[in-house]
Amino acid sequence: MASRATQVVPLEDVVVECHDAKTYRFSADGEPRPGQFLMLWIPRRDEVPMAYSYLRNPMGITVREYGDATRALAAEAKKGYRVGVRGPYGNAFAIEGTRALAVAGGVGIASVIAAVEAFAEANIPIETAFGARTKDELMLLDRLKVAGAVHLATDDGTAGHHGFVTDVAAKLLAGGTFDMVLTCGPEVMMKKVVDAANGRGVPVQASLERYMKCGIGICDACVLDDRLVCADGPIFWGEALAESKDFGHWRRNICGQRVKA
Amino acid sequence: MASRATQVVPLEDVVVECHDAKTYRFSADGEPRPGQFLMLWIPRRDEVPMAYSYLRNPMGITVREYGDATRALAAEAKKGYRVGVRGPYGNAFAIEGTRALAVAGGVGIASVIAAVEAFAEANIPIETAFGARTKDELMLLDRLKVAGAVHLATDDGTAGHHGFVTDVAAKLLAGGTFDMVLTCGPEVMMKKVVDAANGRGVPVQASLERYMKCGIGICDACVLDDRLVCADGPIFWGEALAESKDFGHWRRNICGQRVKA
Amino acid sequence: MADLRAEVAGVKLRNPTLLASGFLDETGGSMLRVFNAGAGGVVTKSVGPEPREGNLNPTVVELPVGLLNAVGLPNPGIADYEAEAKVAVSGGAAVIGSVYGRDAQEYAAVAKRMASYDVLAVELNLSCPHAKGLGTEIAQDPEAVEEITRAVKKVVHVPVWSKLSPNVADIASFADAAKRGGADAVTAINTVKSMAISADLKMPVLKNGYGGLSGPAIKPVGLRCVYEIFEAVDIPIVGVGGIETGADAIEYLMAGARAVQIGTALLRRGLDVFPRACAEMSTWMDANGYAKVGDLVGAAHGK
Amino acid sequence: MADLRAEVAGVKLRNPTLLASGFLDETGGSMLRVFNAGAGGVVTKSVGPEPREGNLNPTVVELPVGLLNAVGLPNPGIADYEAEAKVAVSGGAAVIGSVYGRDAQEYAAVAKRMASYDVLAVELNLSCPHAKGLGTEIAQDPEAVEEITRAVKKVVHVPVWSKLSPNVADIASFADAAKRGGADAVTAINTVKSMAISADLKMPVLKNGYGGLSGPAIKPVGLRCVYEIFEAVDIPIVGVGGIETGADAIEYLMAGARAVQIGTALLRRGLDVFPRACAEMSTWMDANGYAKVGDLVGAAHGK
Ligand SMILES: Cc1cc2nc3c(=O)[nH]c(=O)nc-3n(C[C@H](O)[C@H](O)[C@H](O)COP(=O)(O)OP(=O)(O)OC[C@H]3O[C@@H](n4cnc5c(N)ncnc54)[C@H](O)[C@@H]3O)c2cc1C
Ligand SMILES: Cc1cc2nc3c(=O)[nH]c(=O)nc-3n(C[C@H](O)[C@H](O)[C@H](O)COP(=O)(O)OP(=O)(O)OC[C@H]3O[C@@H](n4cnc5c(N)ncnc54)[C@H](O)[C@@H]3O)c2cc1C
Ligand SMILES: Cc1cc2nc3c(=O)[nH]c(=O)nc-3n(C[C@H](O)[C@H](O)[C@H](O)COP(=O)(O)O)c2cc1C
Ligand SMILES: Cc1cc2nc3c(=O)[nH]c(=O)nc-3n(C[C@H](O)[C@H](O)[C@H](O)COP(=O)(O)O)c2cc1C
Ligand code: FES
Ligand code: FES
Repeated sequence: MASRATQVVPLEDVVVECHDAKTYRFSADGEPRPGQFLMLWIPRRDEVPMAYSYLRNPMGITVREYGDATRALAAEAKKGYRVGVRGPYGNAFAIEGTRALAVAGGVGIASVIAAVEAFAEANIPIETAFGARTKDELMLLDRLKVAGAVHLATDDGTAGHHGFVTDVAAKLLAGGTFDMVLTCGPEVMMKKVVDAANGRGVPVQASLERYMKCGIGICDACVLDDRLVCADGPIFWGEALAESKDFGHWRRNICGQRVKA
Repeated sequence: MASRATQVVPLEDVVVECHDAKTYRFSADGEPRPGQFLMLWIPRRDEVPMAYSYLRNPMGITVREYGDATRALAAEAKKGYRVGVRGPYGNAFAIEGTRALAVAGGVGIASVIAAVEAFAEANIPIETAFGARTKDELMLLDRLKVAGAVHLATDDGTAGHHGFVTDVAAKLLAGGTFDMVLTCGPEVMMKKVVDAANGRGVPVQASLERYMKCGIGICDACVLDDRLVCADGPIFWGEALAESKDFGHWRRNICGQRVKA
Repeated sequence: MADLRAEVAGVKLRNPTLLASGFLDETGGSMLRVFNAGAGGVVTKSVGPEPREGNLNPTVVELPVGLLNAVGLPNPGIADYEAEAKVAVSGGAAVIGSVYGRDAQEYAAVAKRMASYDVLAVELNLSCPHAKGLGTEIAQDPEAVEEITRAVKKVVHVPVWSKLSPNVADIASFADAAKRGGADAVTAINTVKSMAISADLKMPVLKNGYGGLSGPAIKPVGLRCVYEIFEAVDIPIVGVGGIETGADAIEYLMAGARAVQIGTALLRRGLDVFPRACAEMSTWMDANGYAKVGDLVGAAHGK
Repeated sequence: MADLRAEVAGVKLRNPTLLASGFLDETGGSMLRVFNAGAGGVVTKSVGPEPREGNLNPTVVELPVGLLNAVGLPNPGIADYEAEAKVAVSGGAAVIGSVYGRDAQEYAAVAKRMASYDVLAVELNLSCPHAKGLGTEIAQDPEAVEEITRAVKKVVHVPVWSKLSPNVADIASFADAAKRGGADAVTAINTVKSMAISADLKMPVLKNGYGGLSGPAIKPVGLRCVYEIFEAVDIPIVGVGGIETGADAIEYLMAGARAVQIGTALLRRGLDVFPRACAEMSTWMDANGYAKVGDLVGAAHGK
């Protein structure tokens, strides 16, 4: 079990992606695949799950300043700052199909970016529909564009489609040529994407988020129905999600109580 | 460290070698080399060191019925009887030189037999001088003879030279053609062989015995000067033994007290 | 074919490998899944009177020799837990309900409610080493163990298993205290109080500082505890600590356990740990002439 | 280059890695060899008033997670040990003399004699978990620890280190007892009471049944004990339990130890364990800006 011991690593680079998100680069053991995640120990604060946005050393994670710990990290972390990482954990996106569409919302892009690149590397054409609240929050665009066409949406209309990325995705799906969809973002968004893809019979993979403690499939904190987001997921197929009672509706709070999503 | 866990194995064969010694065969993990030993757990009795007289599965040890535990083993053990083994431990005979002489006394043959065969396999001519109290105790002769010439001695003259094997060895060494000697047997015998070989400048390896507890170089029970018979030995070169204050003179008792050998 | 059925103080189990408390048992769905994967039964997460968040992360550290945790008893509280227990029980799982409390009354109240959820037995977590003020003292005070066990026995109709801590000088005296309190069985052991330190960060890795060690490192400790209790106290024992294989389980049974629990080994073997351990037990028993689990219990004590 | 010199209650050591009691220290030749291989000092085998055979074999079991032993305090007795100590001391080794006894008087008598062999300090083995009647009770009775320490302090002029058992509910209270008795330092920890069972033979593997676990499995326990003592009691600590690498040693120092002892890791690294651990410490200290060992001591307690 030694392979997934906590590794304390110095940050080699901190890149500001937008007003409330940064990418942190570091070198660690392990060979994450697209969509997998690590547990990020922010010393004295918390340990939280983060997707790998860069897979090879220096690996990277792209973190939105969301609550206490992520904000403290953003405030304190500069080159040389040390964090703990353990992983890679969870399953990975299946890189398959003949024409793929990635649908990302906000920092959800951090989870799909490596997959988008992997599709491109596997010579499977991939397009990305990417939405955010405002133009500034449209991160990692350079890498997305190298991999394939990018369709943007912003809530405030500062870039791309003025409105929801789900509308953009629906239109693209209606084109009928995609045979693989992947998605990561707010659960309401993913629910729409999954429903749309399922409705058209297109295979869809969604990367889910749940409150995580162990990250390794033992504590039951991250349960979705009777599956573990940390160990059976974080990526689930649309078929399974169609049967889920929890997806889009329920989550567990930190005490394990089932509460409205 | 898992590799040297105690393995409980059923005996696959029990061969009576003479009135007070038997060979026990069993299959176990590990790849012993000539001269190495194992710790033999005789359930409910004791755990004692034994040289491998057969190296490959079914491995074997040839045990003289000496004290309580070895006698109990001889009385109880038949095919299917279970013993514990852990090993291989210790160093091995160096299979080198161009013409070798093995000098064995009594059950000491158990420790050199595999080495004698290894010399033959390496196409290094080897002869064996083998002494025992009486003819019946001259064990494992078939294997010795396949490997090379065998010169016998018995205290009672029932086979070979009537007298000490050391006399036989001295005569052979006087021939002047051996450039490697190995020996195992009572310490007084080995002392003579080592002195003789050292005197002629012929490299000599002796397999020593000391009281052993751990067998793995931590408890200090088996110390010879400042070397451990279990870990630095059991095989020592004549050069080192020439400097030894203990060899042929002192041993440690079970309490660790230094007592006359 | 060896008969793997086991029995602990009247609780009948289809096989002797139970899910240990704290692993995939905060929710009914997970418990049912573990049972359906082949566990002989499942012990619930330890549930208390109120919902509880547990400790802040990091709460878990993977070490080369085992797992260190200080989750700190997160649980949804006994009221919400009814729905979870129901999913598992109505799905057919053999469920043992684990509970904790601050004192004997609280234990009794929670245990009573837990028993009403149709669990086969109640396990008292008297031993969690890291929840401050919620067990540390209890775990190390035989009188508290006796008193709590007695209070619970008064109000529940199902068998009561008292789960003991190894972080004491003499675990057998705690088994004896549990017995005096009326326990139907004891479970041994909970985790061993431990710590991991990050030199790079100059601090303990767990947010809580201290934690409990489980997995391979504690198997020799658990075996010793079960053996000691078996020698000293006439009470059924459920063994737990570092069990992964059928061989491990058999060693615990021979030390004196009537059934075993498995937790950390989920990390290495996943849910297959249960059917695999059972298959290994069965193969070994057939090869060695043991017809049923009971024949193994305490076998290492024969002189 | 980091300065690796260490000091424990006035005992100056060229580096903080000592040989633990029970390893290659029954004889003077071996102790000198270990010291010459690079250990900062050597602790002798625990020596008692009379020669003692110890337990019958098997006395040692190699487990995947560590070593289980019940050697049972074999030793040549304090009279014969004079010659051994002399070889090591006159050879230049820094020797700490470990002793045991049945009661305070015996401890004092043996310790007095040991001190006369020019050892730098005396370590009291108050904690051997397997010698029946020779430590089990002492190890678990703080008053005995205090009384013995006091009796020894009265008769020896060198510093006294009281070595504590982890097989207790609260090791810090034992450190406190040692301090009350006048101990100059405490050593923590001795082995963790454990057992290995052979299913094939239906019996414990050790002839003695119970034994003490050492090596990797107990490192998290030892770290916890040192950390706990450091928090609770103001007394120098020598850390021991599962230390193999420089990183392990640094973690112990940060937990609060001023020096460490190494035993079981000899199995994996041989005598090189000492120079290797020291080199690793030195490299890490240089890279992380620590000039001397003292700067590491207790560093993990800073909030
Ligand atoms: C598999 C997975 C991958 C993720 N990848 C990314 C990523 O690449 N980039 C990114 O910015 N965010 C990612 N997240 C979300 C990220 O974990 C949370 O934003 C982060 O935990 C917030 O921490 P905080 O302490 O700042 O917030 P807090 O103030 O502690 O809490 C705010 C909210 O953050 C979430 N959260 C807090 N702790 C946890 C936890 N232990 N597990 C899960 N959620 C938690 C909860 O929703 C909580 O309500 C991912 C989450 C999961 C489950
Ligand atoms: C490296 C080594 C290899 C050996 N190989 C063989 C072999 O191949 N065949 C063989 O017959 N004998 C061999 N011996 C000797 C064998 O170990 C003893 O004959 C055996 O231990 C006697 O055990 P017992 O209980 O019957 O005798 P006991 O009645 O216990 O004691 C009689 C004598 O046996 C010796 N002895 C007992 N226990 C031990 C122990 N733990 N370690 C060392 N010596 C002990 C002592 O000299 C003791 O005085 C070897 C010894 C060593 C050190
Ligand atoms: C993450 C985690 C959570 C645990 N939670 C509980 C608990 O709530 N109640 C309890 O009695 N034991 C709890 N335990 C202890 C286990 O039930 C078990 O006694 C211990 O882990 C040893 O078994 P193992 O080595 O098979 O894991 C927990 C252990 C771990 C690792
Ligand atoms: C074979 C063996 C013998 C031991 N003998 C003693 C002893 O005589 N006195 C003592 O205080 N500790 C003794 N110990 C305990 C060690 O000194 C040490 O506390 C323990 O092994 C933990 O350290 P480690 O993990 O580095 O081995 C012994 C340990 C072993 C394995
Ligand atoms: S976070 Fe613990 S099971 Fe998923
Ligand atoms: S037998 Fe223990 S050191 Fe050799």
